[in-house]
Amino acid sequence: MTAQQIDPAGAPMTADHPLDKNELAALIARDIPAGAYVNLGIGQPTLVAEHLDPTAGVVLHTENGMLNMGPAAVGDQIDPDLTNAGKIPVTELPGAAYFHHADSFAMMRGGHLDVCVLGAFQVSTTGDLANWHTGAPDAIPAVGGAMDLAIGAKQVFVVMTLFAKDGTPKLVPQCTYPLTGIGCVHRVYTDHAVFDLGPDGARIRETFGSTAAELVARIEAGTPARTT
Amino acid sequence: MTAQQIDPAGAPMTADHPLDKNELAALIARDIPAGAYVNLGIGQPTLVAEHLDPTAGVVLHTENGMLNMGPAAVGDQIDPDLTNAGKIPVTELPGAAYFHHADSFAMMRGGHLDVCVLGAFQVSTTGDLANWHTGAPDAIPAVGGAMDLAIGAKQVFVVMTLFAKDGTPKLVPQCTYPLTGIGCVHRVYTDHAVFDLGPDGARIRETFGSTAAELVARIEAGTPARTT
Amino acid sequence: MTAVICRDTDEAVAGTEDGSTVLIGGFGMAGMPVPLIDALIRQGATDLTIVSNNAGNGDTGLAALLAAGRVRKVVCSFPRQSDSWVFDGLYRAGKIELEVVPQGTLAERMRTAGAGIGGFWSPTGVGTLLTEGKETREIDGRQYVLELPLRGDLALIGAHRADRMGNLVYRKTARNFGPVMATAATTVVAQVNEIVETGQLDPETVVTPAIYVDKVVAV
Amino acid sequence: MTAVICRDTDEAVAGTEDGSTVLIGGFGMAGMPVPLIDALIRQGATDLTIVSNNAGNGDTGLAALLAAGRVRKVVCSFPRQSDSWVFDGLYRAGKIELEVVPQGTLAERMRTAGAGIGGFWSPTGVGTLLTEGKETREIDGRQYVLELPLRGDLALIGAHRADRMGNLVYRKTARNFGPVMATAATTVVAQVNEIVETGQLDPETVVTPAIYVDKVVAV
Repeated sequence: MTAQQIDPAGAPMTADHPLDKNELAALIARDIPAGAYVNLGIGQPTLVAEHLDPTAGVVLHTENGMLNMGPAAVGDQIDPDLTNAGKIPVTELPGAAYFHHADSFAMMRGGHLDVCVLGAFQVSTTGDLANWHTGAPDAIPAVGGAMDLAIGAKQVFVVMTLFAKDGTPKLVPQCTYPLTGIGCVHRVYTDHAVFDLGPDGARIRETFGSTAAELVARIEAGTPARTT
Repeated sequence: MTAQQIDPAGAPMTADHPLDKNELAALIARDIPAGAYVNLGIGQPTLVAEHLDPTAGVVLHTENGMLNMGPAAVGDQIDPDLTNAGKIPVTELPGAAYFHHADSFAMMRGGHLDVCVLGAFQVSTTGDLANWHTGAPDAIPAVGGAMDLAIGAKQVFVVMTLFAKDGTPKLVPQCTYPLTGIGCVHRVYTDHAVFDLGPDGARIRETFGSTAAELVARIEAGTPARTT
Repeated sequence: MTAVICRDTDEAVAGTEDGSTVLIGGFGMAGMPVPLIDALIRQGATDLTIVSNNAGNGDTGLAALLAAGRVRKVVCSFPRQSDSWVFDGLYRAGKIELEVVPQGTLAERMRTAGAGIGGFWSPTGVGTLLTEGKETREIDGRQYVLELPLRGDLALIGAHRADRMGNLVYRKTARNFGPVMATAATTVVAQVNEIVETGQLDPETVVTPAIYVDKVVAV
Repeated sequence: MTAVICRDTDEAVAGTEDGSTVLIGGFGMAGMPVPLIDALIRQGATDLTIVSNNAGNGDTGLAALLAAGRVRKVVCSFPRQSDSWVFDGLYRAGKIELEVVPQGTLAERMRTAGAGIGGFWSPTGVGTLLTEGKETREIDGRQYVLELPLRGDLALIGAHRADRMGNLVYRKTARNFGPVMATAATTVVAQVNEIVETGQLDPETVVTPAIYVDKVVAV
């Protein structure tokens, strides 16, 4: 990976430590505009909901056919007919609307959601996303709505750790895992830094616990030489 | 037009006079199966509704977005938000449903209507339909839902006079008016006879006031020689 | 972003630019947003392309917009009606362009735009004047023609009731093109008979979710 | 033709032929017509292709149909779940075929079938394994892949309430695939919690008009 692909220019260190999942979720929540229509995918991204300002009027979409989804249902609120995309019982807020799957995905594919937040195995510096399949020969492939979300929302945010457990960076020159979408990710939130992505590569927005130069060096050290 | 194109074989004369519009509408109503979903187009075909057996449960569709349309509205029933495809105020029957235009035409295009009844300028013996445009140079073209209905319903019936005012037949070897759809008409109800159409040409089902042989002769006499 | 509740129809159509493509709901007068069209006339935008099922009735609404000389082109399924004298006159005088689109194709092309689809293969109009020059192909033994998305810069629609977020419900056959046009335009303005508090509409019955609606005005 | 009200689920699925393609509604267990699937197991049809969002949960419903060896192929968006052990075992043993389709493409391919459209150009999955071998084209500067209609011989769906004609309303997110599948199959069977007299459902709120429904059974 070359300096052209990750541009650290001027990125400030805004926290003195790498962020944990909740801190990252709070950071993403802060960046979602008031009144935005947002899909939070499945798993870690759903944490963002807990950090949204309830007065900001952010409206959550769930791809199984609902707008204005409320928090997880507890106790008597649990209704088997009301779940989120992760099949977890949820609640409805005033102003909710239900619709069928073709309408829900027309909404996604048609670019009507302002933001979606997804997890990822890998993201390329030009915004390619790999988050549905490890490529392992014995893995059972399963995509759900990931590909529709990746190419549909106006802004696609990824939240992930910057490094895999073995230390290799997950922000890569080129994804080695099977792709979910090409050039579709606009911003990546990681424990060590936030990156803006585009056709010309990545730009660091802010870092947590390292300087931008230290991070770039660590990413380059962990990235295998390009075979092209 | 040749004998191969209109086959009179065995067609009985079932009335001793040409049928008027109401008699034709009654005939069509008789041929619509109980419980069928039916679109009656605009103009003359809508007369059929008055002859349907109310106990047969035939359900009328109007392309502007309704199933189970009732009779024309009168007096206090008139509601500007409830019209048929001809923009005439109508009523709703129990079991009605409203839907938007894309859904209404998906229903039509998708082959879910059992029968539609349309008027025509010309129909070819192989089922081509011309009913939207006279082709006159100063005519303002206007198609509405005619092309969608023509290709969408399981059975497309046409109701028309067999001869134009100048005596030329409207059942023709090849339409000279601009087409609405190709090979889409299954049956033509006219004042003089009912014809079944198909890729091999027309077959007379029954005649009114003439024998089949007389009719074929009259059609052939009025049809210009083919230019092919 | 959540819909803006406008004070009046003038605020609702403010900022419409010359040369815009405007989707106008309604089938005949049912669902036709006449007050919004009147405001568009006052607003003054010109050189418009209008997409609507018809090309104006009588002398009001869309017909008045045409009569005011603001419309370059009409895309519709059925311009010719007993009371379409304004359009008829302009057309015969060569003062307006006309693109006739089969009614279902008109609706589906707008749905396609709203659904992020690049185009669809339609069986409607194959072999007719209205699809001349369009690409065709056989799929599974049937002939189809390629139809492309139809988008608007602005949609003006008439609905029955809105909540303050912008969720919409319609009334009877006045629903017609509204829900489809709401998905297909950059800015969507809905006139309604009544605005209710958010939470007052049954979520099962919302036809146009607020995500599609930018401005709402009660008339 | 107007829907038949069935005495029980066995009557509702009677006549299902071996080799059928069966669309099964539901997203997880919400809207999943378990009693109809149980009846299909009793009915005995085999060599089935199942189209559903998932590939069975736990040991009941679709999972039980798979376990009974009746399914040749599953077309779905998300087979792998924490409780999809029946499917996982069959798949790893090479005893079942799998076609993974992006969730929105799955829904839209069925809508396309129901809407009489020959195919559509989708931006979803372009450049990924799931569209390998499919025709692509650029339209207006963006890449699309051709997706074809997906039809069923039979659809089994779960709705909330039906009237005696077969009009359906759903409940909350259990609506999911039901309305789309109802348009895309030759025979559509709906299980509902309640059957009401015709005229008891508000015509503005009917989600699946009776024209799409062949058989209804209360469970």
